[in-house]
Amino acid sequence: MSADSNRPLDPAAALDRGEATDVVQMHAAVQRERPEPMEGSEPLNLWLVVFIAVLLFWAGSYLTQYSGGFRADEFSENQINPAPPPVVGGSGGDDPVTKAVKAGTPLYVTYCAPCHQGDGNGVAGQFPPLAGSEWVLAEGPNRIIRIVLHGLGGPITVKGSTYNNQMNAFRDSMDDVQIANVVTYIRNSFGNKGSAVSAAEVAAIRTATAARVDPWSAAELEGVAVSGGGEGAAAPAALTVDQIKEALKALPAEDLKTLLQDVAK
Amino acid sequence: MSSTNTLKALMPGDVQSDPARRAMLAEIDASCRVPVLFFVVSGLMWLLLGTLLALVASIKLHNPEFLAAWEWLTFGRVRPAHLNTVIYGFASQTGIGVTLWLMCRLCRVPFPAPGLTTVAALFWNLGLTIGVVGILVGDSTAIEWLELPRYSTPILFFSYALVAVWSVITFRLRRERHLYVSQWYLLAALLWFPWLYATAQIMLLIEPVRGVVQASVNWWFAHNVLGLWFTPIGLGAIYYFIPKVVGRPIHSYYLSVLGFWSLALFYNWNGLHHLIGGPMPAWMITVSVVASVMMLIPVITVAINHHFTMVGHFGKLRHSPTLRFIVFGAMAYTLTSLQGVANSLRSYSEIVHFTHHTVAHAHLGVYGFFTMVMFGSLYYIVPRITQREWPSLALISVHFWGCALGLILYVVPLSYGGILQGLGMNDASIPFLKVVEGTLPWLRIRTGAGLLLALGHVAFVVNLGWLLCRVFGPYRKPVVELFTETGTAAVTAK
Amino acid sequence: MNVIALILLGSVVVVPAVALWSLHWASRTGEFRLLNRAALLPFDDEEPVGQATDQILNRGGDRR
Amino acid sequence: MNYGPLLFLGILFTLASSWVGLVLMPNRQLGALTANTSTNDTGVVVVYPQPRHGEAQQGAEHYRSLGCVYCHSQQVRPEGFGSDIERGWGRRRTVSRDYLYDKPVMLGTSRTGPDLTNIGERQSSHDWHYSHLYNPQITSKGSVMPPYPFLFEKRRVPASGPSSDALKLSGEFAVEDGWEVVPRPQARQLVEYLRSLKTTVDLPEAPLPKAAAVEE
Repeated sequence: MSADSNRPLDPAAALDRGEATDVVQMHAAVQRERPEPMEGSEPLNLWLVVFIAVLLFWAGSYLTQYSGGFRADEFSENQINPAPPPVVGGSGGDDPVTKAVKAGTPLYVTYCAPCHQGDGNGVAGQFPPLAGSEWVLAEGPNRIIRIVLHGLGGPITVKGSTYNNQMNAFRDSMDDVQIANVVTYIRNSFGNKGSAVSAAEVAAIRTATAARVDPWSAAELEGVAVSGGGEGAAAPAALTVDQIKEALKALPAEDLKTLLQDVAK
Repeated sequence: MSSTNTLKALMPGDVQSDPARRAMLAEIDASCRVPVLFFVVSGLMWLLLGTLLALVASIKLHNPEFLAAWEWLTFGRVRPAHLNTVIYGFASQTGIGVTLWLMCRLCRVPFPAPGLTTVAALFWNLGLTIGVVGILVGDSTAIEWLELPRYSTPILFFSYALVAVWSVITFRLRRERHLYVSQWYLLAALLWFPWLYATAQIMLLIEPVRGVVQASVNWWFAHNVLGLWFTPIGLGAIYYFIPKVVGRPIHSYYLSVLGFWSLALFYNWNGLHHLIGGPMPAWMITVSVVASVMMLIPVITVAINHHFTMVGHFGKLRHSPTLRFIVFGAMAYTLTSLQGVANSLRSYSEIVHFTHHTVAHAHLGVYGFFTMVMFGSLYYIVPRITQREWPSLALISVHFWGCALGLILYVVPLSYGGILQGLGMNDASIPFLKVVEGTLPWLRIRTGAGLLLALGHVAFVVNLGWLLCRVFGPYRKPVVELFTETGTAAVTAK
Repeated sequence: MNVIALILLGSVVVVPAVALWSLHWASRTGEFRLLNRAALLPFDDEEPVGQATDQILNRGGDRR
Repeated sequence: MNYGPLLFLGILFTLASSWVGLVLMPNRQLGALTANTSTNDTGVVVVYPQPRHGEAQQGAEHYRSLGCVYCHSQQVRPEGFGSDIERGWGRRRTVSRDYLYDKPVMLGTSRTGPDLTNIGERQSSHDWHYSHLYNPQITSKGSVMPPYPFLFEKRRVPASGPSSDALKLSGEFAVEDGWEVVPRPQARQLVEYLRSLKTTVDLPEAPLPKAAAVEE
């Protein structure tokens, strides 16, 4: 305590408004009390100390076990007991449909569900339903594969309602196996019951329509046979000779060679 | 009575009753009157604005069309504007005000730079106004807890530097050799905050580090604003006001020491538990998980210490507004910390991360703990620095019950709804929109709770405004007769 | 062995050592003496130990 | 604890510890991370990730400014931790390298809306994004996402005929005859950014799951 505080200070100077001159009266305003004396510097409780020791032990063991060796490229805390490598659609019965549906699920969720919704019912007026759709359930998958490969534009009638929107092309996003799986999934989910689609079918259509850039229109697809066609024979009837020629010109030389070999076979 | 005398004997001679002593206390209170009131009043203005923004954001979450046509009122701008007004406008300013007063009282020195600090407060509000407007017009940095645009932060930092420097100088000038627990916490907060803030500014806004290191710095900072800025100020206030109001020293010094150092050691490692499951190397998250669990030590220690100080005095909650708010805050601190420990466990975080549960948890911490403690402190401090009593007891009750019930109604349903939301999200067979739909009732309850909180805030601001009107009016004595009957009467009778 | 692991392991040794030393220092220099003094710091003449303050709510009944 | 300097040193030391541990160490470990170079199945050399340019980068600024990060995360949790992968939010977890060029990194802490890490892969249609931004109820009925009408311009159909990028609105969202709604540049840039969000490249520390050979 410094010396000057022993000198009585002028209370009026202490208060900048200077309204209260009597310090006792001033502080009376803030004095409201009831007696209750106590004091304490209790020692630590033994149980608390034990508890802390247990926590510290846990901390040490957790830190050693789940730190991934303090490596910058180890993102899983479980590297001591690594999870089995994820395999999409691994086992699940011998039935090819079940297998394909399983493998198609994540693909559907990723690529299709944003528009056609998780339950396959689409959005009224915007995105057509897949559940019970005549386009999906056609006897053969020729049209639906084409739609998935190159997308679809312009008006289309599904289950009696007309939709006019633009669907993406997925030829670069998914390979033949994946498209086969996702189409099989669509044809066998939301109450749909259709045949499985093989990667070979997709590959054939992909090759046959390799030159296509624009999305299909419903009218064009009407001209495509719903089923049938095999290796190389899937060329749609709607194509004119000129279109085929142009498509062949657009093909890279190597692809053209393979195509010709395939046709020769 | 004898034990009181024993205690008095332990106090230094100059603490004992003499006019100089009284005059000094009066001088201390008067010295920080202007800066503290300035910080507190402007803080409360920000609180009102923040409450309004919160209500808008809350309504938008269940009525997305609400005020959707204006770009500057879109959810993604109102929400950060709310966060920054309440954190840097209300909580920080009120916290600084309370810190200044506590520092001066405990150091036994009048505040050395009231004028300069008031100027600092002006600048703080200026910087914040620029920053919040910046967020609304689209200059938010989108870094959580640090959204204020770059051009506003130097002003804030300058202002903070002025405040902190003078608070630390006050600490250096102390006329009392002994340090009380609150002083440890307050000094720590004053020193920790600039380090945090400067580091985050430099590494995120001025010269951003690469890739996810930003996330690491971000959460180190954001969690520490809570842990190393608000928590120590709040705990410092609790450590001061519980003993002060019940008239009895804190239960155990050793628990205080243990609580302080374990908090200092563990809290600052907590931040990265916000990134569990995220793209960070496993060790960083594991370290934070461990540190979060270790927070049990300071939390339990402090809870024991406060509880045993209160034991036998809970009846006083009925009569003391300060004690009500402070004890509510202390309990909320324990609860929110335990909830925080649970949230940081990997298995639990898997469910509640990314959900509204986290939002409820944050409000239990910043509101239930810190804000309530600040309210309690203000009920004690304001009459002492203004020499006026609170004009309306009814408004105090409205304030307390509005805030307390509002907070419970906010936290409990939203925590529960958040868990349901998390369970739903983790079940891939439930479409995402169904999960969203499931959160709507809880979000509506939240808006209702927000209205209750707003009611409490308005009651408080009206009461304070009323009190301040009396300050600027002529001095009136009746306050004494109004509220004391044992106190003054007994003292003068002796 | 990684640098971080080394630092962590090192701090496991260094931190408790520093803590022990500072405890020893503290007890030697009397930091733990007169704890009561520190505990009494919030109290002053106006608001002494043993007197509850701030009792303003719900007093109406008592007064009448 | 009456000795100020000791208190001061202790306060600084404790914060310094986590500053070193959670700020400097991560920066040391990850600050020098570089893009990964690999060769894909078809023999093409792939460098990943790549910085964003042009419209996509401008779109990132709108994403930041509009506060999308408060409802949408950009991180995919690992297989077996949450259901991010089952939900199709990504085919692999995200790791540090995926965010190499992001400024700021908008990982997000809330999923009021779905994760957007891989939205460019999941939904590449411009039309879908425009409709969704214009009013989320068009594409996702029941969504709590706010509409962003200010990103679009409602104008008279010009004499030259309707614009190619005018929104295809029908039903309750349709505009009067002779009017059309077209995206403003902000909407265009934002959609370019969203379409650029993809994590479809293998990384050594986070390989894509191998599709099981289903067709025999």
